[in-house]
Amino acid sequence: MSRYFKAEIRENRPVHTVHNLLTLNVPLSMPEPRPGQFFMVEVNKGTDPLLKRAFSLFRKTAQGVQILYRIRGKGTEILKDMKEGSEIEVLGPLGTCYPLPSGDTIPLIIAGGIGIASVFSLVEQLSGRATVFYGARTKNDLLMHKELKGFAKEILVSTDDGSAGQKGTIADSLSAFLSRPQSPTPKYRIYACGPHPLLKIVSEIAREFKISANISMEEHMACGIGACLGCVVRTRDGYTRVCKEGPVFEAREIVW
Amino acid sequence: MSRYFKAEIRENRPVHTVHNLLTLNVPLSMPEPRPGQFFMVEVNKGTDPLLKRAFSLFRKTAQGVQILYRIRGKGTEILKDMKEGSEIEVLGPLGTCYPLPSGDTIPLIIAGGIGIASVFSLVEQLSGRATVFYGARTKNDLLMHKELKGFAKEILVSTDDGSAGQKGTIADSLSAFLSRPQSPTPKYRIYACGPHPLLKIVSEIAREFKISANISMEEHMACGIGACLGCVVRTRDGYTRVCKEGPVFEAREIVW
Amino acid sequence: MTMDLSVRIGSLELKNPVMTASGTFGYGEEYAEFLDLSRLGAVVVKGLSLLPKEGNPPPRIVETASGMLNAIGLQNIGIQRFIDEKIPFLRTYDTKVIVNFFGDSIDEYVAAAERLSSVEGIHGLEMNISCPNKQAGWCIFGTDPRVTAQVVSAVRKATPLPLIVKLSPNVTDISLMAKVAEEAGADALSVINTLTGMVIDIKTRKPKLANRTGGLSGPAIKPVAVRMVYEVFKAVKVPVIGMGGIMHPDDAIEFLLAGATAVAVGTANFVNPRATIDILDGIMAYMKDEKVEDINLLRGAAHAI
Amino acid sequence: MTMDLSVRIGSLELKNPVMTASGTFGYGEEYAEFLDLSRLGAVVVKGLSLLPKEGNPPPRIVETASGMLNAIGLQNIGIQRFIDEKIPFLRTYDTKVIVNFFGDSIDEYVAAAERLSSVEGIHGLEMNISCPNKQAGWCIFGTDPRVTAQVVSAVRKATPLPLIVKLSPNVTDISLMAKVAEEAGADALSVINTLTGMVIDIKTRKPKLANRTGGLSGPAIKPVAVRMVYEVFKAVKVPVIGMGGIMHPDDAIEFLLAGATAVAVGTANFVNPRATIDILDGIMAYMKDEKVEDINLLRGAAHAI
Ligand SMILES: Cc1cc2nc3c(=O)[nH]c(=O)nc-3n(C[C@H](O)[C@H](O)[C@H](O)COP(=O)(O)OP(=O)(O)OC[C@H]3O[C@@H](n4cnc5c(N)ncnc54)[C@H](O)[C@@H]3O)c2cc1C
Ligand SMILES: Cc1cc2nc3c(=O)[nH]c(=O)nc-3n(C[C@H](O)[C@H](O)[C@H](O)COP(=O)(O)OP(=O)(O)OC[C@H]3O[C@@H](n4cnc5c(N)ncnc54)[C@H](O)[C@@H]3O)c2cc1C
Ligand SMILES: Cc1cc2nc3c(=O)[nH]c(=O)nc-3n(C[C@H](O)[C@H](O)[C@H](O)COP(=O)(O)O)c2cc1C
Ligand SMILES: Cc1cc2nc3c(=O)[nH]c(=O)nc-3n(C[C@H](O)[C@H](O)[C@H](O)COP(=O)(O)O)c2cc1C
Ligand code: FES
Ligand code: FES
Repeated sequence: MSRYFKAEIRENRPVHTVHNLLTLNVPLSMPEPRPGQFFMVEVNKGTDPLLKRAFSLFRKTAQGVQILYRIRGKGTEILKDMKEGSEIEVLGPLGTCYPLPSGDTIPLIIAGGIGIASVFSLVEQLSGRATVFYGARTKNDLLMHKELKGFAKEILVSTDDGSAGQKGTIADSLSAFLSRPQSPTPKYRIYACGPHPLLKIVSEIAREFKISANISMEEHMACGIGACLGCVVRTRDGYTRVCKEGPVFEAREIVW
Repeated sequence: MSRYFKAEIRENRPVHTVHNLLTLNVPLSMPEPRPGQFFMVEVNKGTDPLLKRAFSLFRKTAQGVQILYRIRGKGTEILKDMKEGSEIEVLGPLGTCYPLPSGDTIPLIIAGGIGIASVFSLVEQLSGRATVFYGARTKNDLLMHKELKGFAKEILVSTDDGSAGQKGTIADSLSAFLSRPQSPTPKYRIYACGPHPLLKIVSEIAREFKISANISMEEHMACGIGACLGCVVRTRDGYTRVCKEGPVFEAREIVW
Repeated sequence: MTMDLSVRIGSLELKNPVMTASGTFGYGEEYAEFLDLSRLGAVVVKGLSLLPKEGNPPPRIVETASGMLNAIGLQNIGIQRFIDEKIPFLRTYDTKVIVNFFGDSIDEYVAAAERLSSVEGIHGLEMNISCPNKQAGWCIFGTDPRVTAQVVSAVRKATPLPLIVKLSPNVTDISLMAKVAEEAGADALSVINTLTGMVIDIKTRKPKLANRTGGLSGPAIKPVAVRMVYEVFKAVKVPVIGMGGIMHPDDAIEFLLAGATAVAVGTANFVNPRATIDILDGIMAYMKDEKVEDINLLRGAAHAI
Repeated sequence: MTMDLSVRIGSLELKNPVMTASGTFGYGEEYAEFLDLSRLGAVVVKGLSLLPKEGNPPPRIVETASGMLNAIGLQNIGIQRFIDEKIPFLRTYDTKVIVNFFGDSIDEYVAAAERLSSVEGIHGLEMNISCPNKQAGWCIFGTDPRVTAQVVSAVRKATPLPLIVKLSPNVTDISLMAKVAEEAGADALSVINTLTGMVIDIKTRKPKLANRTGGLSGPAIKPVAVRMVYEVFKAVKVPVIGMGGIMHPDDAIEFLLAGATAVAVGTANFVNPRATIDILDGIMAYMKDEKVEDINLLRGAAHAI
């Protein structure tokens, strides 16, 4: 039962206008979570909302498991008001993780918006090796940018309005990066998390440049453990569960 | 709109193992509540539980409107966790009040258990005139006994186990009180709130001794303002709304 | 931006699509202290019968997850007292008054409709057919298509007023019932009435409602109601009034997109006596945000492929 | 106090009345890490068809007030892979394995039932008749009594295993459907499957589910489910398996009092993977408190007057 437990809320504080950082005190018996995995988190006691919410592992620190969430709908509205010291039910870690790059490979990590929550711990684990493409709407929407700097080799920021970094999308910036004349061409591996349209473009770029890519998909979930078949995406094998065979997939597997 | 407003929670503290005292900061435009009236109080934001809960006016002080509630089911479980400073929607004051006794009448006030919540402010308003029959299961279940002493002429306590006052029910104690030989027999008026079986016996005693009695009834409520016809009790006029024609009824009107 | 909120229910023009659901708004006067009734598209009053009706014994109400069951048993003061005591008050407001009514037999339905048709201040009738049919041995007028056709045709002949038929959701095929009511002469359809449910007290081991079963309303039933409005919109040409679990403006808009011409707010009135007005204001805000100039453009939009 | 929790579903004896609801417990193995499957009365697996089925496009799930809609579209690995890959695992547990199955035609139902009947480790069959009937022009096997009678009779002849028929709640008269299934040879009835519903996204103005409609489950539907179990219990002699919104022990007990012999836990598994065990423990605590020595004494107690 080590993947289903009650966790005490250590901290639940705003890190941005509409983003909170949640730190959970988890039991020792919980398996070690790996970058790309996620948790199903209870957001309230009654039956409305009914289902747990999926949140990526943001970081695991000495304090416990951290989750970075955007306050968006009913569930996160309630979650943000939960007090430190209260207990919530958690299921996890769940799903697949980002496969680590071999030693001679340069990891390119793409984070669109709240997608940073999923890849942050990967950047951390690759301490100093990863080039991060980080996109947000405005400068103000860049989350955890300062913290990220400590772990990344390089961060290429794009914003929609040009208020920080390049004006434009990270896909443009990735494309430009890969198109620079280089010889010999280094070996890359792409990791991406963000909105579906971004993931689709990143997958196309990866195919064009013949680079392996792992992308983290999202779909509405009920169980989180492969039982309900609710969270499928279309892959070459047909409809496949995001919570079990994903959330991290080989980009070439996905049928867009 | 002065009977529908948002009220800030001033205080929401335990006064007993499973009883809380809630103090609400109400707007000045709210009509003055009278003993016997009640409020419909929002207990949560989502839709489960869906309906507001009815609570009697316990007291109105300089701090605002006070409600004394027993933590019993889903609604009160959530209410007890509401923090000071948060705002809840309230409808009220609603329903009928206890008609005050004429100057030469001795008010006999019967409170069974949480029924004290409804009659406390009547005792207070009758400062020093009322004889109170207060029944509870054990000594430990007597709520606000000390506070009551300041306002009552006399308090006759009964407990089921004899741990305080008389062993037995307040109905026995009322019956004994009225059966004492007295001449001339004083003029009495009875006011009662408590569980239905108690109210029924009190009504019978009142009839036997030819004393007018006002009793406060309870029924499941949805709207609190007479629209849904959900809260009826049987009276001589047929099914009658507790929230509108009650909660305080002439005992002789009720068909048990 | 100018915005047109007016909608037509048969020959009746409502200034906006927000109505009250019968049985949840009393006779209107109970809510007059909380909102301006003149802002409403229409007020639909508690179901009336020719003679007063006592209703069921209590408890009549029980809460359920995101909903409630009621077994009021159609208690009402009867049509005559309604006309004498309630209509004069309602006539002082600039809104449409729709009278919900029912009978235990076809004759009673007809007599009620006739009596209501000659009263000034009544703008339309809503027939509740989710009630027991004594003539046909306690089946329900609203679940047997042949009986539905009979009773609606009979009432149709008895009244010149716009006639709304309120459908029961407790049927296999709501489109069929809708078509039957349309053919029998309904000018509009109300979708849906309550779903039949029961709650049992595990301490007493008895149903919590004295009547045993009751009607489920509130947010719990909204997905069923939206689906039924969507199906009925496909099946008929007459306007549909959508209801079932509307608490917020978004819910009302869902019904319009599913195909409703107007919406009725029920259980929400108990939770928030100003719910109708909040919903109306929210619909207007949505139209402004989405640059929708005429509310009728939203109707059935979810049917586009 | 000794307590007897065992119940009979036709010729099948369950050690206790707590089962899983099809489609909410995968093939059992997904939950094996969270609880001891041997403690369950029975495991009912995800609905199977003769050939694998791809299911509907996503989104397949949407949350509603105290419930959820699903439109999985009966995705499954097919009977052969189930037998090869899942049964060996399930056979290592001391519980009854009930296979939920369906077909697009009567022939497919019969073929599936035949194939499943000769497999060691399968103790009973549950027929899902809430699926489209291709032969009869896309009506539903579970809503037309004549078609229901036909398909159940055909399957009855094809299998010697205990046969449970799972009824759709989307009907006018659930007792009628129950009687039809009983007469056609069902050993037991599962009541209820999901209610059909829809949610519309007011931003995109389209239904949120790719399939447009889906099945409503969870606490929202419990009052309807309890009422239907209550009605079916009155109408038939065969045992009823109650389900629909059971989250807590109290909910399960309500179904027993309404007339269920056993209960199935569905959506609750998603919220709490140990829900079945918590419910079993809670039923035992209730029996102890209430001094009920045999669980069969609770059955239908709410029918007493
Ligand atoms: C694998 C995975 C990892 C995720 N990681 C994060 C994270 O690290 N930080 C974060 O802020 N959010 C994350 N999400 C999204 C998160 O699960 C919630 O969906 C989102 O926070 C909105 O929930 P809500 O309750 O506030 O909104 P509501 O409007 O109440 O949501 C209603 C329902 O829709 C579902 N839903 C809504 N939007 C989405 C979506 N985009 N994807 C899937 N389901 C959705 C909800 O889960 C819920 O069932 C993740 C989702 C998945 C599937
Ligand atoms: C006029 C009136 C005055 C009241 N005054 C007080 C008071 O001062 N203090 C206090 O503690 N309680 C009072 N009550 C009871 C109170 O309204 C709640 O019913 C009770 O607190 C239980 O609510 P819950 O949400 O905790 O229980 P739940 O189990 O969640 O209640 C479920 C539903 O049943 C209803 N319900 C349950 N028990 C009763 C009951 N005995 N009477 C009516 N409805 C019930 C609830 O209102 C709710 O709709 C009063 C009731 C009425 C009608
Ligand atoms: C307490 C109550 C009483 C009702 N009485 C009637 C009635 O008299 N006639 C009628 O046609 N519908 C009646 N209804 C049904 C409502 O008008 C409405 O169709 C149903 O409640 C669904 O809407 P809601 O979920 O918004 O409440 C009643 C509903 C409730 C909750
Ligand atoms: C995601 C999901 C998948 C389901 N799949 C099936 C199925 O394959 N066959 C079936 O007969 N019922 C299926 N059901 C219906 C359930 O078995 C059950 O009857 C229904 O959900 C009501 O119970 P609940 O409210 O406890 O979930 C499914 C339900 C859900 C939520
Ligand atoms: S969420 Fe249930 S299978 Fe993925
Ligand atoms: S609670 Fe609605 S009429 Fe009394």
